[in-house]
Amino acid sequence: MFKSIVGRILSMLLVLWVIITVTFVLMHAIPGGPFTAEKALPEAVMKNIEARYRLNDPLPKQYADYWANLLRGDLGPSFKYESRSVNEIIAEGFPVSAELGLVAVTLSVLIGIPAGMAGALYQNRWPDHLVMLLATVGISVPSFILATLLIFCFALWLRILPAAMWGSPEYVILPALALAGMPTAFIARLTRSSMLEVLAQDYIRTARAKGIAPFTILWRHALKNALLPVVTYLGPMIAAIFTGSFVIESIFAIPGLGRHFVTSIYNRDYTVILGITVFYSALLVLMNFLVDLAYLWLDPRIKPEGED
Amino acid sequence: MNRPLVEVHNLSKHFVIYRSWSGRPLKTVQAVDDVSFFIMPGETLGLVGETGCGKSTVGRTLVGLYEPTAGAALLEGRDIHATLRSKEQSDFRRRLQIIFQDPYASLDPRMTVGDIVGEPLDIHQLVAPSQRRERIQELLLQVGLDPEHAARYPHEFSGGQRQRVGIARALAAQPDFIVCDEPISALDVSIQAQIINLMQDLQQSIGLTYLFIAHDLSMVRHLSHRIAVMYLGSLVELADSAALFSEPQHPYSQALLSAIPLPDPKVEATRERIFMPGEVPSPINPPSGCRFRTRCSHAMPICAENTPQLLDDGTGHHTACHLVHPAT
Amino acid sequence: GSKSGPKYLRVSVGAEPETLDPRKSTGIPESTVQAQLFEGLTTLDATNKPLPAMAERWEISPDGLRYKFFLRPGVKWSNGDPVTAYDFEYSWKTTLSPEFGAKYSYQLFYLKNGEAYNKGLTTADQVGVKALDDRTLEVVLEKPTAYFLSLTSFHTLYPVPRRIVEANPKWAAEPKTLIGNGPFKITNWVHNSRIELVKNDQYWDAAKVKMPKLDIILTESSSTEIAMFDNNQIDMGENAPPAEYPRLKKEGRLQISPYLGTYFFAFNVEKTPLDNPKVRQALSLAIDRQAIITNVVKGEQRVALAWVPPGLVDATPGSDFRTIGGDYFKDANFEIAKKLLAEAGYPEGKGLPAIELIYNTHDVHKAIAEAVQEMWRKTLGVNVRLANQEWKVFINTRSKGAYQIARHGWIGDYADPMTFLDMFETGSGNNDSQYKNPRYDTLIRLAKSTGNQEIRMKAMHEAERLLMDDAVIAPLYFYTRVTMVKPNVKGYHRSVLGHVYFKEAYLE
Amino acid sequence: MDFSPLKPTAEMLQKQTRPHLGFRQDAWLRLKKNRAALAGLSIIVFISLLAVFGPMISPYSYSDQTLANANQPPSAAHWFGTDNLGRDLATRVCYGARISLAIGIVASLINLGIGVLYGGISGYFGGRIDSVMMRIVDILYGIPLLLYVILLMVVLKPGLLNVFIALGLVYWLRMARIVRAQVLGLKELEFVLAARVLGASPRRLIFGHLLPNSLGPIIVTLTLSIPEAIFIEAFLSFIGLGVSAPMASWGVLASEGVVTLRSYPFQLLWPAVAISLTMLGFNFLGDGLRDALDPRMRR
Amino acid sequence: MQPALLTVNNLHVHFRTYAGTVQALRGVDFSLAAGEIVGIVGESGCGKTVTASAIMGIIPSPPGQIVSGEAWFAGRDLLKLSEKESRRLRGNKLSMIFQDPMTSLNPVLTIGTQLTEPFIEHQSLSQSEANERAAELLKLVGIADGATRLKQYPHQLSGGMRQRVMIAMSLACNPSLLFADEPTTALDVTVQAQILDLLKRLNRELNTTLVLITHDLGVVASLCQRVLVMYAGQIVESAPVHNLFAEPLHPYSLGLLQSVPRPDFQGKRLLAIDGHPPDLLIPPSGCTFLPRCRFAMQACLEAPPLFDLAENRQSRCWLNHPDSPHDARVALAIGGVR
Ligand SMILES: Nc1ncnc2c1ncn2[C@@H]1O[C@H](COP(=O)(O)OP(=O)(O)OP(=O)(O)O)[C@@H](O)[C@H]1O
Ligand SMILES: Nc1ncnc2c1ncn2[C@@H]1O[C@H](COP(=O)(O)OP(=O)(O)OP(=O)(O)O)[C@@H](O)[C@H]1O
Ligand SMILES: [Mg+2]
Ligand SMILES: [Mg+2]
Repeated sequence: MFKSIVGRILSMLLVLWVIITVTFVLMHAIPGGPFTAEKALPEAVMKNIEARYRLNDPLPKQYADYWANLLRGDLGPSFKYESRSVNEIIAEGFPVSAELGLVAVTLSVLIGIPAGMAGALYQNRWPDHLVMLLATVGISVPSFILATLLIFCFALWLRILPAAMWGSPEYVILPALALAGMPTAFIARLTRSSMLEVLAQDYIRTARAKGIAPFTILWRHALKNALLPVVTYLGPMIAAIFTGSFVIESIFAIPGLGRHFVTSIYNRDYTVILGITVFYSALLVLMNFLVDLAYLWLDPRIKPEGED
Repeated sequence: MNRPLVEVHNLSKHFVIYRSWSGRPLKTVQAVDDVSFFIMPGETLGLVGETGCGKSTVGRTLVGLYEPTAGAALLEGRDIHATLRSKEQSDFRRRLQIIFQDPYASLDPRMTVGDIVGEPLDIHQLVAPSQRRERIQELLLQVGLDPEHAARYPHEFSGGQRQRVGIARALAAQPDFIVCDEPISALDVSIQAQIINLMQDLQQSIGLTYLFIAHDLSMVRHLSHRIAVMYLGSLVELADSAALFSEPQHPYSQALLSAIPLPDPKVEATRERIFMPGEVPSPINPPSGCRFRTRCSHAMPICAENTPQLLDDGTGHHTACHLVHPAT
Repeated sequence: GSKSGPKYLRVSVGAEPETLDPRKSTGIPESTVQAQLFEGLTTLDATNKPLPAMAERWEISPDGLRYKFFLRPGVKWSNGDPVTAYDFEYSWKTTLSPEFGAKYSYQLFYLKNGEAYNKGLTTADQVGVKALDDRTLEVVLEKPTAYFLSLTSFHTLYPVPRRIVEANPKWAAEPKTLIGNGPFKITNWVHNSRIELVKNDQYWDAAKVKMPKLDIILTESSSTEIAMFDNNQIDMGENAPPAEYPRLKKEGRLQISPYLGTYFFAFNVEKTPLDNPKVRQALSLAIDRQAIITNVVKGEQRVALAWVPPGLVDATPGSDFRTIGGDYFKDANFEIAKKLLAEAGYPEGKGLPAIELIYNTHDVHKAIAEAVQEMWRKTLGVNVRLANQEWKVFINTRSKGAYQIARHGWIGDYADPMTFLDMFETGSGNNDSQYKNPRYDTLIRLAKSTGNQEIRMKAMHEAERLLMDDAVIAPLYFYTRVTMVKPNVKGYHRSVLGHVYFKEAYLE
Repeated sequence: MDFSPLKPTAEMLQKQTRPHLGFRQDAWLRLKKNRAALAGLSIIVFISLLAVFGPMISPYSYSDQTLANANQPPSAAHWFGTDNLGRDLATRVCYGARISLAIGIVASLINLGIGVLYGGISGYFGGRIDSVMMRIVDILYGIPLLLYVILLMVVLKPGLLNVFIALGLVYWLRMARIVRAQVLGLKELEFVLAARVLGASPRRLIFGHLLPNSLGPIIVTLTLSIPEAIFIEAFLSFIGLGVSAPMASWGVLASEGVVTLRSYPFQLLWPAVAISLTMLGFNFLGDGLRDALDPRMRR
Repeated sequence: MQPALLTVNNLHVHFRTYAGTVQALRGVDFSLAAGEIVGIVGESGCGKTVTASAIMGIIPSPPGQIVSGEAWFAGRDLLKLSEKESRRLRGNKLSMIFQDPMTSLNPVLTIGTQLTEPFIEHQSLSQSEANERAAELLKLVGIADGATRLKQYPHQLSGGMRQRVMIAMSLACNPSLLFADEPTTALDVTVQAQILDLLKRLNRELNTTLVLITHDLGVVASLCQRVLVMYAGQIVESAPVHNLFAEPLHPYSLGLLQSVPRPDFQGKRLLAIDGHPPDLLIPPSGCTFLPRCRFAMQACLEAPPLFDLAENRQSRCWLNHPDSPHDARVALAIGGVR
């Protein structure tokens, strides 16, 4: 159903190339390098280290070398973590982040969409008000506050869940909840709003005339129409959540990829910055591609991207 | 003025409904296939035919909503699509208007009826701002709506009222040529009469030209100078309306005319219709040769092989049928 | 924590170690883990005196340049291989080799030709370390270095198992190949999460090791640590947020120990109006340090009215460099401060342009900066603008001298005042104040070139006085190490350098 | 019964004319009738007034310290209590409102000004233009925010303006994608075709038809963007962009409050309540606005 | 005469809008016998669709509101049923063909999904069985290539096809009462004839009661047994089809009949009724047709009652009052003669 799936893939690769290049330039443009430390290293020592990591090569050469390695699937060694490669860091961190992300996304979809539907169905009655009040609070409480409150409540006060760390399923609950809070609220609001729009349409009347139950009408006739903005939101959101949230992983001491996202930049760990950016961007571009495909399924009148 | 206002040359429009992964079309609907006709200034051409035969598609292509797959449509000798594509003049747009078959879907739900009707006025600055409101009310009145309705929204109207809003909007643009895609089918007869009278008045006073698509053949006959009959994407007959009604030549036209219901229960109770055997073929894979042959009681072997051409019998009565114009 | 935990110690040490190869590491979390996995020639006792460890005894030549270490018989790596002098030689030389690119290679510049080798000017066999046989290590120094013995307890000078390392350069990345000679050995390492250590039966002093297992938790977030501590997921942690100190203290779960470091504001002596010593003095005197300690940092830190922190021996054993040096001025001396500012030409701050104070983003630094800003405004009428910067940007700005006043802190690398004082030598890489004083340089050079403790200490006291009189910095407080720890954790000890030794730790 | 003939008179046909309300007037009327929207508006006005006048009436300034009074719970002297340096929290929260509301407003403007426009154009034109524009969005999404924020911090002087610039660079991407999706769905509808046939310019189509019909998601996205921006500001000020201490926005106050939650919960409570209240206001107003702007949704 | 299947009494429906309350139905009374085919004709906007929707129970509410009235069907008042009960009837016993086929079909679901739904909902068929039935239905309404069409979306069909899909959908469960709201407006005459035949067959074979809302008097003539004429939210005339065409008893009915184009009128103006219907926001107190009426009388300033004239003949016009002027009544009668 696309004019050219090949064209789209090429454009996605182009996007990745631009992202890598810009990131490469930016990270070298900001002050400080991987070995900048509070205690300045003697010049000679610094030289040796830079030679060891080939940081003394001219930037264009470093850039070319990076690409040469990247094309071979090698994201290079970490500057900060001796003897660990970026490939290893991603291979170890991603499954953890993805597991957490999957739970969080599932939660937010499974709670957010029905909550939004309930809001639309009972517009301006108490279920609607309740859902919207919760959603508003959910939107205004960011994950780091929610996480802290959850820890406070379930770990320190009720003492039924661990406060941090990673391992058995009970470790997933709090971070997943904290992570899901804002998306759930947002999805609920988006769903409700587009659902209301759809419910005013004539074809809903047709469905009612067929004697379909209100819930089935919502589910089968209205949801698909209303899902467009939700899916749009979900695309980049999934890419971001699956590659880990820095805040949540730090607070819960979860060994995921998200922690590297921010710390690698603080550390000026060039290869990790690039590696994670490549990984995340590839996922993002893929997700947005899937979202565009989903449009075609959600609304058959939409023409495939690039077609006119 | 002997030059046609609108000319259509070998127009085809195919819709792709399935594509392969590489984008190759897998299934196409041949909605319109090789259709040619012209309309003189101030003339009304009626377009009738089976549902789904491509009438709306012809109309929509004429106003530039669809790009033709092949062939061309000209307004005063200028290729409509090329001109529109060149973004040349919005004025060119204004001159070509359409009244949509579907009244509700074509009205913006968030606009008041007044603003909907006023939109062409705003776009083309047809009236001074001070006159805008008056003009809108005048237009609403013309199509039989209460000027008070200007402040209401489309969903507050009945089907027929919506249709009239669409008509008022098309008229507001002061076009030269209007494609009327079943403009009156949703209206009750008295309003139909009002609208038809209005259309005729406008034609007489400012020389409007119409392509009039309708199923109500008595209305078509009443309004049109010439009538074209379509079947499954092609023209099968084109003649003066009197000639067509008095002596339809194509078997499909004959069947069609025989099916007109008359507003008289006594007549209705006794009349005969020409029965068309067979199933309605689909434009997704139309029959070879003459497309009507599968339902034609006079079908001959040649009909399956040769596509009959739309030929003039010398009196301006064009027919595409091997019975009428035996192939040589 | 009323609930009792498991029968082993769970301790949070901070962030994920960059590496556990002792030759390469620089940070506190790393050295804390390594201190359990490895052992140097010596180890420091609670008073920072070097005790025999891998080395059973040693001989020092009278000129203080030549050391001979005799290894304890029967010391073994955790895989059972013997620890030999060759391992030490190998370890030190690789650390110094230019290709190896170790950040702390300069900790071995005391060795003869150490620096030259690191700069690629000479070869490895010229370096002053040599195994004479399996059990004897001979070390030749460039200059007499009084504190060299205590340096041998530092992680950069730990031995690595040569056989293993040569076979696998990535040996330190995997628990399987990470062989050490310390009281514990590593069994598991989940990056960014936890490191599991168990008692090393091959350790020479294994009889004293009571803890069967150490669970080391890795997290950089202080709120995580305190939550885990309160939730009985850890027994000990180093990073409780100051706001929680009073509560922890009340619960008897806070332990405060000295830490060899000074928190201070660095003045950029090249930027007006800070090029005027009187202005700097005025600013320094206008700080109420005690108020900051009691209300902001809360860790029972000591008011710093000098540069070198307490805890370092002076010339005579048992004496303290700080006690002998004494304080150089009075805390919160507002009257003098006002007077000095007036003398500098800015009575009540009039005519003084706004000064910018930069700090790296951290809630404690921010609170201190805000408090000081307010003190300066109130007492001196000085208008100070605060600007925070991301860590590496901050370091960059500070070391380039592109600032007026900057928050600073310095932790000693070794137990000698020099680790503080040579920082302000002209051209020193860490002289962020851009201080240039030939007299100061002479004193430092003098102290560095002699093994005579009397002369050394005198020169260093003198240098410190210069620094204080010129008010190059405004010292705020001497660090303490604040640990939250359950009352039942006993037997561990920590050095002023910040290392914790769990060798003899146990749970009551 | 009088069956004499009657001539239909003009006044029989005459009706009193009601004023012809335009879409906007009509919407305003309906907004006024919407209680939730008015409540929302009042909350926002109330908080804005607090932001403007609160610090003026307060006996304390946002930076006045009394170290000995640090971390006091709410009392008569300090209604909201004091912070770690003994500053009056009530004053600081009022003062923070200035910054955070400014951030919220600028974030909305960015979302509306850039995001909605960008998405509208991309969706409307479709084809190649859409492809290129969406790939640019992908690129901006992909480049780590922190990198250019640090660069900005180095290049520019700290201040609120930089926060605006940082937000302006990327803080419209989600809006753009959501609007685009909406427009993609809408533009095939017949009423858009109808307007096209009338010769409506792309501008008219986008602003007159497509965007008004996408209002629901736009408003929802907007109301989400405000609190998010408030906290992004806290993050940016962590990097060194943003207002310098001791001024503090709600986001910064809340981030600091989280750290001391255990011992001094009120330090988190007030900024959090302020943010939530504002959001409640914006949400009520947003929902009311959406309902008011959709003629099909009545009562 | 069979017993009444549906009896509607005094139905009032209002729409609350911000501009005011639109009194869309202002007292509608009629009854339908089982197996009857009744046509409803009337000016557009007079409330035909609202009448059908109200009985179906699908008036959008808000803004719509059934103010008063009852609709007895099989011994129950449809207007008082719970949502659940009325849902069981809808699409099953009661069915409706909607006027606006494009917007009445869900644009994002395939024809197949929408068409099979009643089977699955009311007859618990499996999807594949339902698909089969759906394809049969499509064939019944004259759409070829059903298998492909079922997989298509509404926007890919022509107007007439959509309308036939709507018809097929409403016939799915063999309803006993079917409202057909302008079911053939988008159809060409041959297909229309086919559909009308289909409806007739349904009526004959299954005794389905058919309410046909249409503007096409030809269709009325060919199909209906009885006609209701509506104007401004009320029924103004009710008559067997022959009688209406022969002698309309309401000036509006006469106007309707006269507006139809005739062969001999070719090129001339049609006889339209001038003016427009009243604004239902503020309906006039007297006869609503008064301003447009050729026969206006003083009495018309008062609202006329529904005069019961003969069996099945009713008219809401003062001309039916025994005292009304004779010549006017004659004029009305003559006007009705074609
Ligand atoms: N949702 C609504 N809000 C306000 N008014 C409405 C609404 N729906 C219908 N109306 C009004 O109710 C009246 C009756 O409408 P209805 O749809 O029944 O007309 P109709 O007889 O079916 O006309 P048509 O033949 O044109 O379809 C109209 O005047 C219309 O304006
Ligand atoms: N967008 C589209 N995609 C695919 N097929 C289409 C599309 N639009 C129309 N068609 C097909 O083209 C054919 C002609 O449709 P068109 O709407 O022109 O018919 P019509 O003559 O106007 O019929 P009607 O009288 O029923 O309105 C039909 O078979 C229809 O299914
Ligand atoms: Mg059509
Ligand atoms: Mg209707």
